[in-house]
Amino acid sequence: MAAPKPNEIIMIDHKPPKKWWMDTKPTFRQGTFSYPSKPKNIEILDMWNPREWNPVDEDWKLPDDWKERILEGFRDLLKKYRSLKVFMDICVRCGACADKCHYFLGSGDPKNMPVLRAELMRSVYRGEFTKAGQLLGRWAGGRELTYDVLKEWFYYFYQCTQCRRCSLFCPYGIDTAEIDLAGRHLLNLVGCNINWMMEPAANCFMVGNHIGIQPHSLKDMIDFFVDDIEEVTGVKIEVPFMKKGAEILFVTPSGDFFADPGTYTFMGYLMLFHELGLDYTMSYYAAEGGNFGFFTGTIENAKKLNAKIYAEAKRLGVKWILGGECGHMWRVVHQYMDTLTGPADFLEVPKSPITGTVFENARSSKIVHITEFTADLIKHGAINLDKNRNAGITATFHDSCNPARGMGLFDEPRYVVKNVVPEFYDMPEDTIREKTFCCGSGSGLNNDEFMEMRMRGGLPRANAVKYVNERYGVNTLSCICAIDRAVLPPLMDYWVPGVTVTGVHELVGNALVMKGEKKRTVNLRQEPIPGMEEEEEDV
Amino acid sequence: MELKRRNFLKIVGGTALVGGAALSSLAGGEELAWASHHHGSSAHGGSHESASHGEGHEEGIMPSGTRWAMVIDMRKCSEQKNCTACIDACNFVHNIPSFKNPKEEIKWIWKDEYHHVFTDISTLDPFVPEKIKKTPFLALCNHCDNPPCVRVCPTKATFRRPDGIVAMDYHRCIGCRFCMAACPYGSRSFNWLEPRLGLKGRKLNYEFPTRMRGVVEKCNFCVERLAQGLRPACVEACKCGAITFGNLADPKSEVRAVLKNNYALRRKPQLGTKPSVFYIIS
Amino acid sequence: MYDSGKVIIGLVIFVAIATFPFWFGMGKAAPMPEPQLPKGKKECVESKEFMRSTHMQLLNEWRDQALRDGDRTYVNHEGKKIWISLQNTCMKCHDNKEVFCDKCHIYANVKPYCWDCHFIPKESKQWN
Amino acid sequence: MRIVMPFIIVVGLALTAWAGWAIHLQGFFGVLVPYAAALIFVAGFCKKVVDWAKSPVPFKIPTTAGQQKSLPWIKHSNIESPFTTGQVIIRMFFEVFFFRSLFRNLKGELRSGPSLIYGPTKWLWFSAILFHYGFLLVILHHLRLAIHPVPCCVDLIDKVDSMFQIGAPPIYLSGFILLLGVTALFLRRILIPQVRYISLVNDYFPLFLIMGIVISGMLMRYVIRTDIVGVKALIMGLVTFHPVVPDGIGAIFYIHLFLVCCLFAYFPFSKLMHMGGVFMSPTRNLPNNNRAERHVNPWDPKVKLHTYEEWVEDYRDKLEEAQIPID
Repeated sequence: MAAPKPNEIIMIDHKPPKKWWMDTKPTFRQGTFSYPSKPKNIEILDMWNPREWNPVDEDWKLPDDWKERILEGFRDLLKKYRSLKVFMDICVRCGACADKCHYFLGSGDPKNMPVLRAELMRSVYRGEFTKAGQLLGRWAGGRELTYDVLKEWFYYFYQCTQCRRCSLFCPYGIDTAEIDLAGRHLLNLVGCNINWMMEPAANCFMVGNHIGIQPHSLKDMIDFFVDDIEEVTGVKIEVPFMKKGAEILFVTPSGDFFADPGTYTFMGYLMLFHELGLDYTMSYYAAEGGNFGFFTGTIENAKKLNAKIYAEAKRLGVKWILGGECGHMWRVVHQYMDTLTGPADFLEVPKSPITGTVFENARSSKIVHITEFTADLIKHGAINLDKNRNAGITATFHDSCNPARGMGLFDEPRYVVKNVVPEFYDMPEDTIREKTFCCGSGSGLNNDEFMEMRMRGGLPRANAVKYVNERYGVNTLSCICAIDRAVLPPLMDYWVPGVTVTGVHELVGNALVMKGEKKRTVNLRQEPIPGMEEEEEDV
Repeated sequence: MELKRRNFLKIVGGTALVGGAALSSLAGGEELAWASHHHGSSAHGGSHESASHGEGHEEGIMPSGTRWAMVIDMRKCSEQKNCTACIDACNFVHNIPSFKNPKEEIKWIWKDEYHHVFTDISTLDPFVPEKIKKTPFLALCNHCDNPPCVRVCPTKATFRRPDGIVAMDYHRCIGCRFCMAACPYGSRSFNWLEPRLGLKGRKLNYEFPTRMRGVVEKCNFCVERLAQGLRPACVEACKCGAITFGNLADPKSEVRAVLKNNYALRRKPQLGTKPSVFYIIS
Repeated sequence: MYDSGKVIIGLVIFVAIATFPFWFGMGKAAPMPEPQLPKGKKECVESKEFMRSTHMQLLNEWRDQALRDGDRTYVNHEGKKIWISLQNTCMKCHDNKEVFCDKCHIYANVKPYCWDCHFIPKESKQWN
Repeated sequence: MRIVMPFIIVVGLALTAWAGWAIHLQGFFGVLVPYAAALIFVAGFCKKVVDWAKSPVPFKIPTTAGQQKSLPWIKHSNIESPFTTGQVIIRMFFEVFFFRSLFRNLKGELRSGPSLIYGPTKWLWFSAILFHYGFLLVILHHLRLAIHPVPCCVDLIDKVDSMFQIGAPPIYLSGFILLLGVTALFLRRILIPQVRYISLVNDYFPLFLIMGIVISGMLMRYVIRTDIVGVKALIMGLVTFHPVVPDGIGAIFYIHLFLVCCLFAYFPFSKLMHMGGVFMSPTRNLPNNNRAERHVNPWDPKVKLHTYEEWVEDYRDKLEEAQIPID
């Protein structure tokens, strides 16, 4: 679906309307909401109220006891999550979060201010669960959970990418992602969920990757990669799958198998591992690092998907796990995995077989981020890199929200990128590292029907890219997230045409000097490398 | 620990205050020049004030109809060699501490050399009789008609009373010492030390308070005595009648009579401060 | 993960701070001070109630009136004229700071700087 | 209405206290209400915190605001992304005492181009600092009325606080700082359109209440004075559990006291609980050592996995055909 033109979108008024927020209802306008889940995906994941329905309809085909279900679920979450309970009580509505949200900046919709997004739920908490709210209603900031409130929840809880930029600026660390996850869980209880997260989750659960490519087809795709790598480098590599007793299990988001430019990043990993002679394996069963189940807010879904990684590591008998470039995968892997599906006591503390570095920071969960691994290699001089093969590239780096604010991974990828590209410029300080802006399409919102909001939400990110593009001639936006690689290209085309999106390991693959390789004239995208194409003609 | 606002101000506010007040003193300087010019011209034009009260004496006639002034007859004073009666009386009445170190000294009324007291005249005119050059002159606050110290004070701790006396409100003084920098006569002293240390063993006047450390002080023309209908302590103490005190605004007053019959000087007249203390030299 | 230990420690600290005044004196009563009034004197410059709540304000006004306006006469509510002077009016009757001023001032922890300059009547005979 | 109503309520509370004084209910407003308020405050606060604490922290979810601890040659940002408990304590110290997160605040502005401009904005932080530290100092200098003898530390605070002795009694700086802070917070709430839009009665009421307290307190100190010795006697009576109601304490004191009591009694049921909540926030009070130290979820959900065996059964033919090894 096409979004309106940039000049139409840019007419953004950040001033709230006259009518107070408790008196307004959302309009389900095409481009600003995602389509509901197909019933089969809900069934596969063993969730609630599978049915065909449409958010623009008056009737959402909810079960009769929808309100009780939600309130019961709400009470249950409050018992389970201190975060939610505290966050329901302590917000002082100072407004520090308001202009931190990319959706608010890009849409001006006041309910996209993190504080109001949370108030949608808090008002119900006060109205239904506190004495003052029950007695005084609005005078105590409370309201009843009505059909309209539920619709409002659906609209706005699926307009948050859980990027946690607001939580950074909140004086009490109130995390809208926590609230949004809780809200989505409650919506799930009555079957109000969106297909673009349910279907990938169902696919990951059943097949092992989010597109649902069956193992034998995946094998064929890997063979294509091997052919492509041979064509570019002249080196024939092998990709070990389901190899028992390998030292390392490599897990990456499955987006890297299917869609450009993630595929080039995937080729980068394969080349690197081949060059190192790494004893590793991948799995068709646990082929997905990303966790669409997490986005549903129903933690059981996250666990269903995440548990496959440790299970497979155990079955294959590997020593430790290496994780590819992925944003939300790493939120789950770093902050949840050990708790959710650990302990990984059958694995060993990760140790790089090449440099001997022990990854103490991963001593319990036994999973290392690929940029930690590669940065360590580069630091030890364990690989030969030739920046000139990335000639013509002036790169910047987009910190994906989850590795940024859920992990603190800032310097490792930058170190890698700076070692493989000739020129690197960071975007303005207030838009990178922990203050990074979301791509606008995270947490399962990277679907086509949501394009207008994606372009709006991506505006702050794109704008920062535009700044370095105009000032330093930056033409390449590197990132370490599969969703970024999928959604940033259309975002760049929309706001900053001419900027290429690439994974970090695509750049590594290009720069990597391999044993027995032929003269490289093209990069992994099979585009001629500036300054090297001439020589080929000579040969 | 005794934490006093003055100490605190010295530490914390020092920089800010210095900046601010330096500005105000600069501005004050300009105003001073303007004011004296203005005063002069209005005097020649015969303003309403001078017409009603002045009768030829143009300046500083307050609405109160009083302007206290003092005439020191050096002819009489210089005859009394080593007499310190007036100074002693003042020191006692106002509990003025004595500190040896000239930097820490507190002075209300004191004796100084001719060329210190009349700096300008002594440089302009080197042919002053030797006798006068050697005469110790009494110096004190001049209670100027146009006092620069009042203009620079950031807290209005020093102010001009309706009767012309330049008074100090020690409660308000924050010890910034801008007034000391502004006073062209060196009439003000700063309490570097606890004043009561300089009074040890002395006979005290329990009717009058002491000061506290960190404030500026100076001659007050004995306002507390004037309020009771008494003459200033120094005037009363002078045995030879060298000091005349009275209301300059009253044409029938003693000071006016003395000034009418004698040629009197004031200190640094070119500064336009218009002192209320007159000296009869010879 | 409940961290109940940390929460309990936190709450104990909170309760300790919040109830500090209750346990600080361990319930020891601090009787209301009884300042000694000057013997043989029946009335002050104003009524007892007025002086009790407003003496500081009166002194303030006196100070400005005497020092700044040069007017040393105060007319009280009964029309009586009083000579304005802390040293020579107030302290002539209230000639003992310890049994008068200090009683309440120490109780309420009010430490005006009067005595930095003005003589304490009793002390005045002793200190040098 | 959201603004006017809480204002009227606060005025009403003040009038209630005044009426109580006028009909000689000093015992009620001077003894019973303060005891009740203190009890509600302490017990309510504890109950709320215990209530929070009854829910576990299932996952370790710190918001990382700096470089994680990973490779030894990469500089670890140990306060913004703490790895150890000690580092968490430092992070919390900066949060609680210096409002670190608010200090980070930025203002985003959309200019034509389009171009989004960001710049630091410290007004909210500054107002909050004024307000909270003003309040803290005000509470501390009130201790002189609630403890006897007054210890030297309280005395010292008092001296610093009252260093401006322009008149008698000396000016308490803290009161003005608090008034400035609360006014700034109120003004930004009504002047910034977005903040006004999100504000509830729950936000205006405490602001008006605190304003009422500050104003009544200042009136009592500087304008409508009352017998401070009687006030101390009343308070000392309360804290020593020998309540007395001295005669001659003015209505202004009872108004001040009643508003304070209202604030304390309101505290545990309101957003003011952020005072306790800031310590309980899992995005701030947990170390970012997730992969190094395992965190346990006490209600770890049991889920039915799609196991390897089931998966193999689903795709056996295709796996065999593609010669993918099977267990």
